[in-house]
Amino acid sequence: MRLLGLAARRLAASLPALLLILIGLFLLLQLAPGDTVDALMAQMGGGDERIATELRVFYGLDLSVPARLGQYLLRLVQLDLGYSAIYGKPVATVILERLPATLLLMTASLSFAFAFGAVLGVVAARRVNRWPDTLISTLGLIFYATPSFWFGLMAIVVFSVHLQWLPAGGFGDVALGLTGFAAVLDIAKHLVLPTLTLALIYLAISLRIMRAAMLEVLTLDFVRTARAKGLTETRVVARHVLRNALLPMITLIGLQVGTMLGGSVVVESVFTLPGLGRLAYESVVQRDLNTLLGIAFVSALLVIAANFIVDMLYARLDPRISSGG
Amino acid sequence: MQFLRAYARNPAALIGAALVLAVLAMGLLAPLLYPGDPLSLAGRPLQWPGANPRFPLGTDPSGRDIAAQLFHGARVSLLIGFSATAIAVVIGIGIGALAGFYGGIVDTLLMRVTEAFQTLPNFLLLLVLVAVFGSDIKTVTIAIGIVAWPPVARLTRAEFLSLRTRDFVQACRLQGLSDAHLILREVLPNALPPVIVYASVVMAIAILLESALAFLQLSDPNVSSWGNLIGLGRNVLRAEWYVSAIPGIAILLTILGVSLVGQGLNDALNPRLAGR
Amino acid sequence: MSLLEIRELSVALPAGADRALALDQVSLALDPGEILCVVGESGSGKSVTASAIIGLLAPGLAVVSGQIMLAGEALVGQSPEAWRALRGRRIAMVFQEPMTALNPLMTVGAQIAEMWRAHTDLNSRDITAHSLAALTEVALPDPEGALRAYPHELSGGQRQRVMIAMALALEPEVLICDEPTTALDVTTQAQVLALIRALQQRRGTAVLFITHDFGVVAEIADRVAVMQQGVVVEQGPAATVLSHPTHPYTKALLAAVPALIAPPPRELAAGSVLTLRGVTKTYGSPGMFRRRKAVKALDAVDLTLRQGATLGVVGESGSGKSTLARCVVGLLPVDAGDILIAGEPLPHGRCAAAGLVQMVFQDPFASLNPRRRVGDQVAQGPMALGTSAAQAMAEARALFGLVGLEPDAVARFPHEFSGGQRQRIGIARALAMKPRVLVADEPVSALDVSVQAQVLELLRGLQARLGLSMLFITHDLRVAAQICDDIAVMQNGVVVETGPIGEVFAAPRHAYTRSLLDAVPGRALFAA
Amino acid sequence: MNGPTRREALLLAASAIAAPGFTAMPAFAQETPKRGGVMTVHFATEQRILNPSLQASTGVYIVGGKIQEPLVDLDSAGNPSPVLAESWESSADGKTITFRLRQGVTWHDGKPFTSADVQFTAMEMWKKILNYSTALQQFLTAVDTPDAHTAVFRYERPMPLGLLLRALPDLGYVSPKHIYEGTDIRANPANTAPIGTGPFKFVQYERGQFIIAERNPTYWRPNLPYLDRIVWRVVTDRSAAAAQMEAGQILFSPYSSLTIADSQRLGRDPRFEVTTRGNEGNARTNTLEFNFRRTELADVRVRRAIAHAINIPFFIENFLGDFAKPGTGPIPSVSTDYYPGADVPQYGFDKAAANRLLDEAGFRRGAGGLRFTLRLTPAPWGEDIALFSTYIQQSLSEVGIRIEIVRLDAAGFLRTVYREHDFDLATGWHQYRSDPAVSTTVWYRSGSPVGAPWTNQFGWQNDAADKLMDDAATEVDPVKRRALYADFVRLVQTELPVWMPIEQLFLSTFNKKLKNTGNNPRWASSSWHDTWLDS
Repeated sequence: MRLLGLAARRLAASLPALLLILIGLFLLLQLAPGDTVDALMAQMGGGDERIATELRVFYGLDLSVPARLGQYLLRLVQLDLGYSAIYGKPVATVILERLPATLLLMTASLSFAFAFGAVLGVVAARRVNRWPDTLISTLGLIFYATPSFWFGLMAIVVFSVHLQWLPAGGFGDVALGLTGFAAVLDIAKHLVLPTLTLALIYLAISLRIMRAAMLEVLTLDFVRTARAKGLTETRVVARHVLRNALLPMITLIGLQVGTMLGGSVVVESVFTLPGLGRLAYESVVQRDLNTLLGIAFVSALLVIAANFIVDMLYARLDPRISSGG
Repeated sequence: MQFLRAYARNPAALIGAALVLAVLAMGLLAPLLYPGDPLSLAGRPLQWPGANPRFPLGTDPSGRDIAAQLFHGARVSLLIGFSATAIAVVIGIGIGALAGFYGGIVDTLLMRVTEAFQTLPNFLLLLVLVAVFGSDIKTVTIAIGIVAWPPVARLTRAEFLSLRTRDFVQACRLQGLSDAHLILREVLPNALPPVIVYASVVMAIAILLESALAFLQLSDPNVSSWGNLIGLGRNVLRAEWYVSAIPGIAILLTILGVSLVGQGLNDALNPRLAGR
Repeated sequence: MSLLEIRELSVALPAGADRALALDQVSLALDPGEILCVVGESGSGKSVTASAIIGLLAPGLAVVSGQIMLAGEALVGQSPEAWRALRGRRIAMVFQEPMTALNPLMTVGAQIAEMWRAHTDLNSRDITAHSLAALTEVALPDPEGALRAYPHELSGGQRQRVMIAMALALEPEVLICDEPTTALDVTTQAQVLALIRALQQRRGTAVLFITHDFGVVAEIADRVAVMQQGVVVEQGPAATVLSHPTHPYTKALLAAVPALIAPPPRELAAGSVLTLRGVTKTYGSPGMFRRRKAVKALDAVDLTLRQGATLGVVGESGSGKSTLARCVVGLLPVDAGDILIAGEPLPHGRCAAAGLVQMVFQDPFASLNPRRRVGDQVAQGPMALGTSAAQAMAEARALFGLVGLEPDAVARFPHEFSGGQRQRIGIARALAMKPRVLVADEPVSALDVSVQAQVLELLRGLQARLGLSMLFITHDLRVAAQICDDIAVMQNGVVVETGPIGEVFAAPRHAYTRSLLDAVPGRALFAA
Repeated sequence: MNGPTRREALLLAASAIAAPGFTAMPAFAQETPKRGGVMTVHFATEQRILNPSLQASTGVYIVGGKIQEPLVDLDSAGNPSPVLAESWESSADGKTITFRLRQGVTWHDGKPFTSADVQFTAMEMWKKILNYSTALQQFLTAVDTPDAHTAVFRYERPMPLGLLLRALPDLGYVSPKHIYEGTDIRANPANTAPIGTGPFKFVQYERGQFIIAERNPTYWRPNLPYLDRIVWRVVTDRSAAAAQMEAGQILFSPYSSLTIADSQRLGRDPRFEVTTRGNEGNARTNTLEFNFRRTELADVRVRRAIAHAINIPFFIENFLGDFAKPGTGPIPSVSTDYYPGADVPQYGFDKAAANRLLDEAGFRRGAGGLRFTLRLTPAPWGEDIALFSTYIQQSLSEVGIRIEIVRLDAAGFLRTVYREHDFDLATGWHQYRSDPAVSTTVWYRSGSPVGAPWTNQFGWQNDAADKLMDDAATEVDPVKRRALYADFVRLVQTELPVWMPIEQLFLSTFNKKLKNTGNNPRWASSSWHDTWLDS
């Protein structure tokens, strides 16, 4: 019950931002040159004016902007995301089709970045200013500075073109008609490069944060207390430093879910993954307003959900939060 | 002076400064070394680096000299980086300062707007802005500035929140000084160092965002940006991968330089944390 | 042979520090069952001594010569593993800050249990039993509850008891206490000191007690070592050193300790300049989503500051005295009641209020803008009220002279000044506005005792010369005794007793006032 | 970028008839077809729907053309061949056309195929919704169904049988009435899960990933098809598609969907065949469109100067490779019936002439050698368009015209150029569809409604040209008609309202394991019932 209340509170607090986003995007896209029917005409390869006019009526584009905005919001209140002009399906269906790839990619990248970032950060902090630290920190900086799409392209050149170890793109080899474990393995193989590509910058960030947090925590009084107790350094780090140093890392996750979706636009484009990021890009190009707004809505929900999970984690890790709230 | 000395003690920061200066020099030397339009047809397309002594870095799919584009691209990347950062920092500081200094309803309103911007993935917003307002270099720069300000605002706000109740600010209140004085003379100078350090992050992000846009062929095609070159190279990636690889390394080194400078600034500004 | 012997120990500071050695040929000896107080001002090297003994010197510090012997065993040069086995088991330590010395994410029980886990093979049940016993011994009210509690659920005094229980868990031969009571309120400090003394006597532990406070020394020490700039300048039995110091530094330090007896009352003109009537302030109004417990920081406070007098407001942390100061200067709005300066409520306009009341802040490092010249910071107030820049700067220079600084120092930046000097600048800044009332919020608490004396002297002198009316907030009854004409004792937002300071100190009427006075350390020694 | 072939849309198969360039169809060594196997196909341009009776574009045919069937298709010689219609005849006045339908054909859901399906599709889809067909069928008044296997089309005005038969392979796909009747046709779920009579049955469509169709065991052609299954893999990234071709994950990539570099590379690889074979019906020209609202461009000397300034043979040789050739006008050389030959005004590369013409027009070089600046809006489809726009920019800067490329997405391009006319130069493709009257003269005829894409929105009007176009459209004598179009080409090549300097056919890339490929002029769109896979 308390959990539910907390979730509801988070949601309520995010509503104004969500509304701002939806209305802002709606109005912004009205200024774009061309509408979804123009995009459709281009896709169809032409057609006469009558078809265009009929399509505009069919998609409700003949109504005034405030009327359409009002309609959209009204439908949204009933949790109806509307109908996608370009895909010819309800937006909810279109998004649900694309969600798994993105979620999988984001979860994999985030876990990878978080886990390896934490480990590398700890190693660097334990050997601060010695060669392992220098090496890890330099790597972190280089990872941070690498444009993800470029890394993806180069990874394709190396691992797909020359070594031919991993597929260059896609989300699974449908032609093979795999099922069960083989299919999972196949998807995993397809996700290796995209995951690495997307995770790269987050790996750099989380290793940096982890290292800094470790160093920060290492200077705190209770660590000195722990040492004064005669604990081994390993135990000091494992029992006292690590958990405290994880707190900023967890905050980081919440902050990065939003940007990660943006990053997946590029990565999904490089690896031709059927995900939400590419859908977003396509819906912008195709002026598919309903789909774009739907994605904004879903991504906002994702961010809210991620922050909620972060809150939960934080409360579990930090007793001060749970008793204070 | 003391700051400079602290900065110069840090070898990584010096490497960073050297990288940034090198890119700057590339940009400044571009018109001397490669006079004329870097986008003009220079020779047969897709000549490998070294294959033709005239083109040490080869030619791209449109028959343009990659070296010339690389040098001219340095100007574009830095220009976009600096301008977009300036825009983001000005917006961010403005909003963050007002929200942090006044708190209450002002803070709530401004932070809701900031949240909205942060909830929407910034690259997505950038795509929309470019689709709506076109992709010439000015629009792209402004659009990047518009999507990059929220973290600056949050940082500034946090600094202002902690500084506005500091004793020296309170003392100034008691001296009868105006809010404008408090914000501009007392709080802002003390809030700036972390913001300046963060500006290097914004700049790195700005350069990355522009190159990602260019990679998707959504940036200004009339300037020789590194991202454009990577995007062009994508079509010939399998055989002529150098077209993408070369500008990618340039971006990497530039951002590396900017990050190192940022880190050096941070260490020099917060000596307590030096060596972290 | 002593239990713990420090022989000519020298510890180097990192290059670029203000001196080469943190410790210079320090020799100390500690016998079983003895409490040795190492006393000195900040920077004297007393904490470095403690760290060196336990083998946890801060990064950058290194022993360059000398030896530490524990029961005949040389410690300097031991392997890290040998040091580790020693720590907690044979030498234990209690730190200054109870708020940060415990891991916030672990229960108290788990943190105490680590002592046995690290050094013994006991099973969990035995460890729990031992932990409980340890907490019981330090007289925590609910030891079983405390085991399960997280540090933030305990008060500062309770945490310090946990720290002591933890330090003594394995019955170490040597206990090092690094300013263990400095962060505590005076009554809690008295209790903790008593506890340490009692435990030490019961177990015969040797205690090395680091402090800056001669009052505490007088309460607890068997022997005293006085340190200055990394050198032990004097050591000997407590009674001897305290009553017959030989080294001039020791003498100066002792002389700077303020007496608790108030000077005879001064002649003052009639009439009051500041009146508080029923002032009430509540923190933590319920928000939309987050319900906080409302705390009454001020509860119907009535006070009067006489013209030209100093009204001291004393109390422990949380008593509301700082809130009171901020309400009086208008930095915090009050919920109810009136604050009248010269019979009028404080005007809303910042400029109009500026000439009526000014404030001197506690922390000399936080109260000046580090990025602006100090002269500008003093002169900007009058300039905001319309004084020309040249005249304001001239006044600032004059004020600098008045507060005992070089007039030319106006062009310098805050970091070029020491804490005491900054506090002088803060006073100059307040005086520049020529206020009717000066509110001083713990103006000397952050200063070393010798500097403290100088600043108090300055304030007294200024008051005499300028006829200042001062509201003086402090937690230190000794300081209050030095400067106040009247005194108000606050507890939990309520003024429990007011009156001329001599009367209140001589014959406290309220039980709380009595307990405060009783808890002042070294009272017996420094009474005269 | 989004699909290069988004708009490389229409393959009005009729073009094949008028374009006998393909007649030298290579004779295949007769191998014994093998049964079975999965054919994987590159699907670069995902469409809103898959039903070819509702949308005429290559992206629909490439999938829907295997599942649904037209009344008529083209044989290997490019002649109409019966599919769902077994025979046809026209009344003497041309107002009644009767189709005898094939018997014993069933829909994939088991229901029989009847004339009611043809009637419903023609009246509700071809006449009302299907693009290009709405114009073709605008005078269709009714389809009578005297029996279950006869459909009689009745027209208000005469409909030449030849024209209809040319159009029907693309615009004559039949949809099942029992699925669509009484529903909102545009939103019918069968639009993305089509039900047809074709050799393959729709199985699954995962948007953004793949489409699967499997062998129809009850297909009316006995023992066909050979393939077990077709999988279309959605690969929008062209380089990735080439990689998948090389890895054998894709066996066929249609409609120039690979990058030029990859096409050339795969063409040298013995495992693959890169060819225009099977795309003979599908010629296009690159365009350079001038906006006459710009005073500079309204001057014919400036337009000619621009054409003179661009070295087309160099561009083709260095950027496009072997599969393109210089164009000579709006009617491409594959259209032998109407191609007037190269004997019309041409604008070869001649920088001096360009400079002279510009000087004569009064646009002398100013500061920095600059005459004036123009905005060039390239269509966002096709790598060659992007390359061409860059090349135009490079070339024109040599004669003192600065080009600013304005990059727009598809919707923005159509809106900006054809509705808002907010451009100076535009470049894209003109698709030639069998007869100049279908989709070529609209580029020149004045009076086109504002907003109609790929029509004369340039502000050019020439009464002589309008008259030539109108006369030719109604001229029944082929010889006279050919002469009229020759005059037309001569005139527009003189006036140059749109310059069409490059002629191309689409490329198909096959894995050579695939057999019986490219054996008709609209092969990628056709049903693949006889295609087989050599293991």
